[in-house]
Amino acid sequence: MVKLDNLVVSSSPHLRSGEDVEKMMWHVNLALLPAVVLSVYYFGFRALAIIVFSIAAAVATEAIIQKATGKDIYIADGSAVVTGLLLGMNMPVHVPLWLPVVGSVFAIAVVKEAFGGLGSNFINPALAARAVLLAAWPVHMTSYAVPFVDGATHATPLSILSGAAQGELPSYLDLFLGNVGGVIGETSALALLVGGIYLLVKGVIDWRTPVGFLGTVFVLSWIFGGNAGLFTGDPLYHLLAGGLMLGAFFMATDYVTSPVTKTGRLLMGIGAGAITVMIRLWGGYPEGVSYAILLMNVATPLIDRYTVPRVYGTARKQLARR
Amino acid sequence: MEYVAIILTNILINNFIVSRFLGICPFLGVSKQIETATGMGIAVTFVMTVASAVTWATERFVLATMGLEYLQTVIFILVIAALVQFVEMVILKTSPTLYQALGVYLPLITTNCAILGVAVINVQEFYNFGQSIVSGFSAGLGFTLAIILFAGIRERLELADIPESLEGFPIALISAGLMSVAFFGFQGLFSAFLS
Amino acid sequence: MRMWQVFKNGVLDENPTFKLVLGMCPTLAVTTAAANGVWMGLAVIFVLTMSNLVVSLIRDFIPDKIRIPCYVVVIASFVTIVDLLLKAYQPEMHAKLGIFIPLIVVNCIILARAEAFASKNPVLPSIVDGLGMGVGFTVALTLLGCIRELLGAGTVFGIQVLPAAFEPAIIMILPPGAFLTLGFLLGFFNWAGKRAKQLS
Amino acid sequence: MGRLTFQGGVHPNYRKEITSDRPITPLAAPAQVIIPLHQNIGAPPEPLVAVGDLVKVGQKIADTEAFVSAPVHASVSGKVVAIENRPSCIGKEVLAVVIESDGQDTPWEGLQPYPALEEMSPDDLRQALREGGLVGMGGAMFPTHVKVTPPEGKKFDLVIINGSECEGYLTCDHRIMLEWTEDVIYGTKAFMKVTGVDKAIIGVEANKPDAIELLREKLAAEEGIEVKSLEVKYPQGAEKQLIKALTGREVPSGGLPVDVGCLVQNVGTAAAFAQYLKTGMPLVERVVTVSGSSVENPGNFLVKIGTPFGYILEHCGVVGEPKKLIAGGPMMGVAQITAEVPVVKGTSGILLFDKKDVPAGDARPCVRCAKCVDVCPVQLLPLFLMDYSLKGMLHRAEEYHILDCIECGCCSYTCPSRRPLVQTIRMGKADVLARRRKRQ
Repeated sequence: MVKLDNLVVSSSPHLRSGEDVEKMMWHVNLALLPAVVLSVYYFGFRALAIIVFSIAAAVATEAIIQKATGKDIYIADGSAVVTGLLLGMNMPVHVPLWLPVVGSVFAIAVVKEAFGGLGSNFINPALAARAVLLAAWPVHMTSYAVPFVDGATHATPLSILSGAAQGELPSYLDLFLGNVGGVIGETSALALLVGGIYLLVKGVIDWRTPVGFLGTVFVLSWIFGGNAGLFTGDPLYHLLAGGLMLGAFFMATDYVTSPVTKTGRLLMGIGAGAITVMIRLWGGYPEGVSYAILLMNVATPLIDRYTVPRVYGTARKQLARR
Repeated sequence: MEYVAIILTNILINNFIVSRFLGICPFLGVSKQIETATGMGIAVTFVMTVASAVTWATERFVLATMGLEYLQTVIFILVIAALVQFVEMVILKTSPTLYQALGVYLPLITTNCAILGVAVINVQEFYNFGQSIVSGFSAGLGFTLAIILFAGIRERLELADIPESLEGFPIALISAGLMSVAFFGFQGLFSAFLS
Repeated sequence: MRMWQVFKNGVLDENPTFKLVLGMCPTLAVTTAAANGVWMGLAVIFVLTMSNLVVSLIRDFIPDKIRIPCYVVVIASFVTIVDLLLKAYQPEMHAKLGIFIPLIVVNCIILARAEAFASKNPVLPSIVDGLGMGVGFTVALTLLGCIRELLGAGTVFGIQVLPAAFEPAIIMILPPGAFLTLGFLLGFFNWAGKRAKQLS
Repeated sequence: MGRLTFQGGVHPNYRKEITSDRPITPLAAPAQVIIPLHQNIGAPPEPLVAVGDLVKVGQKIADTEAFVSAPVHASVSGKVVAIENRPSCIGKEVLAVVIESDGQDTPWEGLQPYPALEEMSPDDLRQALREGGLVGMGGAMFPTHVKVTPPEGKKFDLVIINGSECEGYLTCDHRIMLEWTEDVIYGTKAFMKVTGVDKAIIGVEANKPDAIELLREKLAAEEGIEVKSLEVKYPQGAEKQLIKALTGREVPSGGLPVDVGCLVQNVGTAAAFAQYLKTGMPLVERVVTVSGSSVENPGNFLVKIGTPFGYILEHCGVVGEPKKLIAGGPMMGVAQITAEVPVVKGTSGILLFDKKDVPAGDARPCVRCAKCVDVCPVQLLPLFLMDYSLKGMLHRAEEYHILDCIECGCCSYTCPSRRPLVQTIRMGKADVLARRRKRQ
């Protein structure tokens, strides 16, 4: 008879898939890398400095708060890095260096840790911080730079398109490659698309949100985007310009602040797309991706509540009666 | 077009809750569950619409004709209190089911500053009868939208591990703050058409 | 001695803003500057004290059933007086506080004190209670106004406090600034209260 | 190939190749068998023997009058040395009859083969199922004679024989289909007869093509029995998911397979039924897969009910640093604290894992990645159910259909934050049921 000692007793299942939140977060960071490299190429090392400052501030804030509240320090999970990186990429290159720091502290301390840390925040930290910075220091946050030109500020393609600024519209190719004015990380549709597809292939993000988002923007900007009547818009331009790619692949898909149901994820994309087009065409800002995602974040608990899937063996999509 | 402007302003651009701070007490007090928040929202919308009509008439036919505008505050609050009582009675008589759904919220509504607020705003903006009603109705919808969204967030926060000191009102206020940041997105919406 | 206790209760132990979380609308709306907070507070002190006084005087004469409407009429009358006074002597401030002056009538603190205190107590304590609660409210609004004005404009009561190099965060004087500041202030007082209890 | 399936599910590392080529090998009886009396999901039977009695193989040693229960038979010949509480694989001590084997394996004299199927009525067969002590051998141990008896007003129209074997490591059903093919088919026919149904489907996962081919070959001339290939996905073998995959029907929430006319039986049960009818020898032995990283010579063994795990592991050899012993499969099996526990009728596998293969790491906060939502084969929202269970928000848990959870463990398996989802939901289910009972 074999006698076995020190057996571990735990509840089933006894297998794990080996998937890991940390790995997923680092996949996101990796997927953003092409866009970061391109922005350094276009905007110079100041772009890198802003990203470094904002990541460092985010990670430091997270560590300090976790320490102060007596929690285990988990900065290696990469989530604070993602927040810092996304915030840095959402800034124009000429902002003073204290701005990314203030933004990151706000993102981590107020938006994330005040609600209990990882997984508990209801709104995207990087985007909320960006919106707060935009409201607090609008001049800094809207002075967009032109690639390769030091110190000059320039209108973004979307502000030209909406008539808010003067200038010549850049070509599709420039938009695709990122050779246009804008915040650090949103300029090159190509680099972001590469990263987004990487995340899709790796199974880190679900296709529903980005497809719903991009598809809705495409359709609505085609229908309403033209000056010559319905169906005269330039949907491709709307897809490539502004922060759409960054938002659709990297921010609307943020696990914590987007719906968990499949229908909900699709609705997240469609809703964000619709609000984006609304703000772009008729709103007070040239770009609406950030606010669109923030507003959908606010609606996420409701979406989750009302898109509960039909459970096996139940008649309709409904919650059980008590 | 001005009707559209009133509706958009009250619901999205200058939402009664997140940008005008009217009706904060029920917004914080009755937003722990989506169902109750919805009930409160419907009740408020209903009373706001009716109150807008009644106070408009009171202002126009009583206060203005008699030169008693300075008594506006006193008269309006009495009219609203009476109205809420009356609505409660009518609902109780006509539809017990509706009363069950909305009855509990009605007594709370008298002291909801959004009701008196919308009445006073209607007068200040020189709205006509139709505009007043639309204003009251859309302000109610704005309130309903905000409180339901907020209730969803609070239901979610119930599952979160919030730092002890921030539990309850503090985190509710911080959430409302972040929600109002998101609502910035509607600023200047349709301004080109509406102005 | 007891009077002092009643007064202190309103300012500290049962501070209407920080402890009871009442009267949120004006608290959030008008505190874009410290001076607004003070004036709003003064208006509330006046209405609160006077309505407590009157309610306490008439408490034995009005039937129970219609007491609430009576209180409301009393309060609304004093609100009207404040409204007219401010309009006449502080027109600028009257414009800034705007709709929130007439809305004092639905400020839950006032009706709550009338119902909970003045209707059960003699005149003198009722006055002191109104003063205490009013001062507590004023202190809270002023504090909130100071913080928001300092960060949002770099000034306090209109006087430049922070160095010119400080770039004010405009958001602090916008709606989110109000919610966030009050939220964190409440959280801070919770934390400080717990700390004090632990230490003692 | 293998298109038939259900929504959700996971693809764990199956590791079936370790034992899928190892034929069923009979294992000699140990010196002592420990036979728990309560080997069914219903009422526990009463012992019919006393300490000191001599018993023979197949002799009934415990039974009861209760309908939902099953008798237990001696698996060796020898002397009853104790009737006492012993550790069992469900994690607590249960009443067991301990028999010291005389090494002879003398069959009991009263055993009689049954007549041919055509000569028996459904009632005869139902009686036989009970007498033979047959229970669901996939693990649930539901008394088979009860399962084939439809409740008032309900009727079967289809027999499903479950050969999917979707759990990792386990290959005993695979081997049974390959080596005892005739018995599986005979058992299937017996189940069709007892339910009065003329149609049966044998569902097998596509990763056992040899079994599918063999069954199809043997059934080529037969009418009414179809072999269907199923997509390889866990939990394909869960009753409700299997019915959905094969028929498109959904068992209503809170209902039973009979509500959609289906009787589901494991291939092992079918084979055991056939062998009982043919020989008259009740259920006293079963095939068990022994596998895992700490087992030196893994394989499929025919062992006597009541054989201690330790005896079998001794035979197979133990290597490395064994850290986890599981009765059943890796997804739904029960971890054991001691190797003294005996094999029962529902023991499909004995898995022993090395330290390095025991998942470690603390649970981290939920990030709402929704992987658990995507894999849930019942379309629940496990992340919310876990929170509601933890926070005691039972009305919400009930609203979100916590009682429909089949406890397959896909959610915990897939969770990148290593959260104990199904474990917590299991407790939540118990709390919800307790609250319901209290209310009534």
